Amino acid sequence: MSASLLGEYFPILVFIGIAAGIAIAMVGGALLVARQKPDAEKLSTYECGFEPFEDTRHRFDVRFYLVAILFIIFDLEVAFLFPWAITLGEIGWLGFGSMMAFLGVLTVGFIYEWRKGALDWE
Amino acid sequence: MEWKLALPEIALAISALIILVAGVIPKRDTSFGVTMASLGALLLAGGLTLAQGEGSAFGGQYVADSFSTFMKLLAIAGAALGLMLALDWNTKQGIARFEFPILVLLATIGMMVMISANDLMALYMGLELLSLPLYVLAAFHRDSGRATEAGLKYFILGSLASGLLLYGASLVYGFAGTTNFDRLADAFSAQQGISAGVVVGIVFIIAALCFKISAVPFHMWTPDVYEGAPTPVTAFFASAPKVAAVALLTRVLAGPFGDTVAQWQQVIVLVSLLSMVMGAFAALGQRNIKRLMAYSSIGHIGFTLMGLAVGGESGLRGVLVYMAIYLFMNLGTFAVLVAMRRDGRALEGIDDLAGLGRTDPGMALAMAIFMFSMAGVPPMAGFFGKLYVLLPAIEQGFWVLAVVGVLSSVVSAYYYLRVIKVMYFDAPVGAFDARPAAVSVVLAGTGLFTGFMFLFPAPILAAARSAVVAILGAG
Amino acid sequence: MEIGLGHYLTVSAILFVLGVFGIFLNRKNVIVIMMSIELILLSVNLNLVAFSSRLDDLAGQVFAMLILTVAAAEAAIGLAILVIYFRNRGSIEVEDISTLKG
Amino acid sequence: MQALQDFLATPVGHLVLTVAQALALLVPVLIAVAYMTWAERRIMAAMQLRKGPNVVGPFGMLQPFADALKMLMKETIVPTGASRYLFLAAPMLTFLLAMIAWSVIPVNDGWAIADINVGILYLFAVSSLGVYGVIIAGWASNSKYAFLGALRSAAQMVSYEVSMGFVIVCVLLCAGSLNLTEIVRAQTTVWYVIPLFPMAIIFFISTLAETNRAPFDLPEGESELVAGFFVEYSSMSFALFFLGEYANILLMCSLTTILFLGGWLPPMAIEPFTWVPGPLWFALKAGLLFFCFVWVRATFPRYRYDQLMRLGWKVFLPFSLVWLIITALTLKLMGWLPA
Amino acid sequence: MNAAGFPLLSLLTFLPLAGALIIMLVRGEEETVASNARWTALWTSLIVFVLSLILWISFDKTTAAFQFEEKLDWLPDFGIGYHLGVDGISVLFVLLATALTPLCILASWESVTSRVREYMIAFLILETMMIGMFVSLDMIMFYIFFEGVLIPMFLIIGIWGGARRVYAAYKFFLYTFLGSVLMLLAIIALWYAAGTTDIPALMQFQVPVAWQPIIFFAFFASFAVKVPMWPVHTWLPDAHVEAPTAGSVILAGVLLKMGGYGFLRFSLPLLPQASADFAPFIFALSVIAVVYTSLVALAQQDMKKLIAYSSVAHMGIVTIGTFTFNQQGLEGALFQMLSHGVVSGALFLCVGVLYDREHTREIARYGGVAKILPAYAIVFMLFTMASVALPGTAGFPGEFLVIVGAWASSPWVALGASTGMVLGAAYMLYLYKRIAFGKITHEHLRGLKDLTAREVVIFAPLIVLTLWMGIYPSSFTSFFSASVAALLQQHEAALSVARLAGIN
Repeated sequence: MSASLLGEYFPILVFIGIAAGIAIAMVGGALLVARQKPDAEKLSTYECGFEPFEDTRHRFDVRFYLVAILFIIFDLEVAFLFPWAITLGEIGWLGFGSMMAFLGVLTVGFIYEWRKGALDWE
Repeated sequence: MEWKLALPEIALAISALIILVAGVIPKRDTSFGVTMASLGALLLAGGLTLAQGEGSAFGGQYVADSFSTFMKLLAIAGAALGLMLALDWNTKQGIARFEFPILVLLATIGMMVMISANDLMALYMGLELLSLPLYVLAAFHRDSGRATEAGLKYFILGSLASGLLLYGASLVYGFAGTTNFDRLADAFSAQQGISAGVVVGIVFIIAALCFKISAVPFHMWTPDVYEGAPTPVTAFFASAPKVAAVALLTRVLAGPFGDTVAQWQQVIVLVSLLSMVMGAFAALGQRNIKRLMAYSSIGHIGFTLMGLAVGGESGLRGVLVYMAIYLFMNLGTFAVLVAMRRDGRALEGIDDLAGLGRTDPGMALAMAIFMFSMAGVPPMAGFFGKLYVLLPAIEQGFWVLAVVGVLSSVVSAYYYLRVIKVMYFDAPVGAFDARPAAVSVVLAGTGLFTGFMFLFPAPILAAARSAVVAILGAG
Repeated sequence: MEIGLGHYLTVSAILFVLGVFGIFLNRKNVIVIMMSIELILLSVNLNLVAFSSRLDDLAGQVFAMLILTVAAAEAAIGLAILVIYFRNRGSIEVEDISTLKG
Repeated sequence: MQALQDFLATPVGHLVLTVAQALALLVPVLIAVAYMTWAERRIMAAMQLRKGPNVVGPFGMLQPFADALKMLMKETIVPTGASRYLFLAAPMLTFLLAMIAWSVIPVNDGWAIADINVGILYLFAVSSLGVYGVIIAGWASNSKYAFLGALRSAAQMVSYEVSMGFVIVCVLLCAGSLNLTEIVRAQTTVWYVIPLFPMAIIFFISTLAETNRAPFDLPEGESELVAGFFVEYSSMSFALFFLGEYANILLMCSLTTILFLGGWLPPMAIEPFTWVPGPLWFALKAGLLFFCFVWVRATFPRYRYDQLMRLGWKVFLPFSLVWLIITALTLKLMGWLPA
Repeated sequence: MNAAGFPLLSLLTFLPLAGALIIMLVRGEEETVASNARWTALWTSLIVFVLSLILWISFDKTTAAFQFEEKLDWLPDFGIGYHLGVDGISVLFVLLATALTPLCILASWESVTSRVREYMIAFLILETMMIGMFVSLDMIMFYIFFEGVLIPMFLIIGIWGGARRVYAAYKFFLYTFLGSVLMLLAIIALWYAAGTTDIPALMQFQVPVAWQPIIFFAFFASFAVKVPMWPVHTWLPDAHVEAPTAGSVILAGVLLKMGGYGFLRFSLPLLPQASADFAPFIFALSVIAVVYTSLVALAQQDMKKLIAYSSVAHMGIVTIGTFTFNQQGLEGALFQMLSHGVVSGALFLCVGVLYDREHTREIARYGGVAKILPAYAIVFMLFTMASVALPGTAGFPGEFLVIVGAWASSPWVALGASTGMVLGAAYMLYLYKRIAFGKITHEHLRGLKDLTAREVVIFAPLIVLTLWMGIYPSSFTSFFSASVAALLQQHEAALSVARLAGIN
């Protein structure tokens, strides 16, 4: 746990602090400065003038799940590609071949999804 | 090139991918063709496994020896037979999708990696490669509440087990400084005292593997999952993955942790005892034959672990022989279960077998052979399995294990006999639907093996022997 | 105060225990169980990385990468199974998962 | 002077210095964001032969401040069914993420405040986290429009993130480093937009989708979803979303500049180009890209959601994957890989 | 291999299995299948019987060594081999088994009508197991055959048995199985001590004295259930009552002998010390068995149950004889087993004859049978007399020798055994009286037909045997004298070695 490594990230910490400060200041400022006068009608959720009939979060399209799951898989692929890409010069053809095999497997999965209609929205 | 040692796995993986693409592209239903192709791929992998040389590859992560050959062939055989059982069942159940055989193939790759693993990472890889398809397979009947519940349960407990395994692996890595089995073995043989961290790690790893082989006290999922999952899937669950997991446990305990035997032997002894007793008593009250088989498998695992607890060349050979025999008699039993279908409806009650001795004498005979074999009545194969773990157990002075083992087999004989009783003594309640050809083939093969192994026991014993020599030599 | 291996291990052990307890004590929602599993994997990764740094050995980090990947696949499959389960049962309450009992 | 240097060597001094550096970056960014809104309205107006904001101050240049003041004076409404704290936290999170990403952006050689060696990874991570702000906002609002908008938005963001990842990997293959400064330096001979032109286009389009900009702005498409995930927001919370979005747009423009347009580097290392200081080149390039953003918005009709997903998964993903393999193979075969 | 290099014993053992396979392959109408199955089974068992006669004729009575030996590697890594051979003790049991099987098949000719094919298969498998058990010279093989008997017997009782067949089959199976698994452990322990399971080799081996009691007990658990000895005999009446006639015949005729054979083959030579130590215990149990079961037999209302209890009593005599450790006692025990095999088998067949006609075994339902079925009554009388051990019948030499032997060992035991004989006479004659004599109380009995030709064929050889064994017993005892003498000599030697070791 080298101190210098953490040191590199110190400015990021500062950024987080500053950004959080600004954000809180702005929201807090608005709460303080502006006149707060809520009423039931104002606080109801927007539903084209109707009363909301059911809980919003009840159910939604399963395809959003599909997208999420696909994303997990492909994003990880990218995570593996990052270190591979910057060291490709040093790892020889075996390294190249391994990643191609990996991509090949993913491509097969991709073809499968495509044919199965996981990528179709309608 | 050392990677050629992994040719069976590679070939199987490539075939699985090709079959997947070939299966998904056409618009029509391809499940039959895919199953046939998958069987071909398994055959190919089996052939390559036989032809494969010995040595280690991938920086010591992977090892091929006669132990791995033996266990891989068993696993492949289990997968192939399982696939054959599923062929007709899935169609009749309306779940004949071509993904099924491919998932089985992928799981088989996982098993092969597990069997050949020589590193905690490879171990984990193999285990997950096996588990992930199994989770899906358990819930393969996605419109069935029971199947999805089984899948969910199996998933949760399975991934918990994976977590335990990993935690243990991380501790072992941290305190021993390596994940490679050979180097772990060196480290443990050199060290005088084993650090507490390593002991905790070993216990975690053992616990997780006990989860996978459903040994008591980590067996809770077994009956539920066995009951809920589609029958051919249960057949597969109860056979090939168990072989692989036992192989893994054997390699881990005999190899890297061979010198820490004092730390884990008592644990295995206890697990073995509990499993045998649990398997015997909990099954007594079951009406559902799949649940019965779940408890039966727990009991058999207890017996297998007896060999492992005893250790040494003869003990481990007992494990291998037991697993081989268990695999075939178990698959045979499940072949009967798969054929249990009347008017198109799949049946699971023990009483549904009533009068099978009259309505289908051939199948009843096979089932009787399997049941007697499971009870350990000679001259069926199951007796030799038990004999081969009892011999070393007594040789090494594990009297309690041996006595509890035989007594529990007497208790379990009671419920195995009940199946026979129902088949032969009770009045028929109507014939089953025509038995599918693939099921007949599986029945005949496993039945002949189970019934007549006593005539030619030598090949399987010799193979097991050389396998054990390989693993002990490595450790 | 120097932060050493022991601290990392302690944190990871706490996370691990939280995860395990989350699975066994949770009586509400299956999603929570899945998150608990992820927590366990996280603790393992923390362990591995800490050990890797301590031992000056890359294997631990490679292992951690592996776990990350597999965890993602596992989560994907777990969610998929949960979705079909939900479709069949209309609930993901832990108490409802008890049809199979013997 | 010496005293100052001594002070800066102490931890407190280090902190003060870093805060100063951060403010020196963030304040211009915020001002730029403010004027981006103005610029966008003016440019759009010009393209549509309208006048745009021209009342407050000369050329309407004080319009952003007027808007800010108006926002500040508005009542902060938290709907009845909402999860109060999450509801308030979501815009802050969005804003925060948009801000902290800037810490690694090098506007000139050596000017990156946190010159970490995995800068691109950091950016990738932070921009991925952006989904959380959206999801939390949609969830916490407990409103159908917000929820659906959030889901759509999230799905869209993650969909395009995958191809963005592939594109970035292509750049990394050429540059051989994860450090943003290094990536820019590697473009001294040629900007990557030339060899990797198709990838640059994909990247640009993906950034449009990633920031929910037209023609991919349907998560907040007025005609369908009123205002998408922040339909229930008002006052400063709304402003924070707004700021965050535009800061993200600027960030994406900067990132494109760094990855493909050679960052602070002049087009050619000859006079008179070298007279212009690096930060100005950087600003020019980013500004040009922002102009393109506005131009696209003014020009293209909105996509349907299925078309959008189709483009992301079925066109960009395979295409960028193939291009990635081609790039890697070419570099490998030609031996052009950075050592 | 024997001198001619001809694997006679293997052939004997596995020929019935071949017959079973042939029956299994038979296809066609149910009627033809049944008839084919019957004839195939009969011919197979007859051929086996003829083969066993060759064995009988060419057996060398002068030596105690094992003859007709065959030896092959089987499970070499544990020193377990395929080893067959017979000596004086086992050869006659083989004959008993081969002789009773065809009779049983004949006896089931008409009484078994359902699932004939399976029945015949089960019987032939049973024959293989019985022969195999008596000829195997390897303990693991012995165990396999010993246990293997359970499978066909379980099915025979369970499928073709009476009303409570399921209960009886279960009881039979589980009792025996429980005993046998303990024996398995004992066998393994012996293997561990000696490094082999080869019986001749083990006989040369001195089992450590400290181990002997526990191993003895494990063997005892198995054999005592099988014999059966009091108090673990309760499965026997149930099994006998529920089993079909032929099943009872085999059970009484051969299976019960397995326990006695086990005591002679294993307990005595391998565990001399423990056998000697436990002898009083065995005597006690046996005397209780003889007296108690005889009294119980007196009170029975069911013919089969009565004969079943008489079997327990008779086998009590056998165990007494076995543990006297002298020539007369052992020879008596062996002779008693053989004669009981013939006589009790014949008695069950007699019951079967009545049962086939009246379909009841209740004694009270009969009476005055002698007037209606004179031939049958004579046959029944002969066997009753043999069971009572009337001199000149098969029952006498055995019991007489045992009592003589027991007298030398312990007069009290001899007294107990004699009491048993007296009681035996009482219940058997009482049974006979109630069935054969008296007035014909049930008129419908008048319509009964006397013995058919088939039944005559069944009984004829048994009658001949019974008389032969009673009148000229030495033609049988001569077979085992040498072996028994050798066994006793070895037993004595082992004991003295142990005693010397104890003194030093």
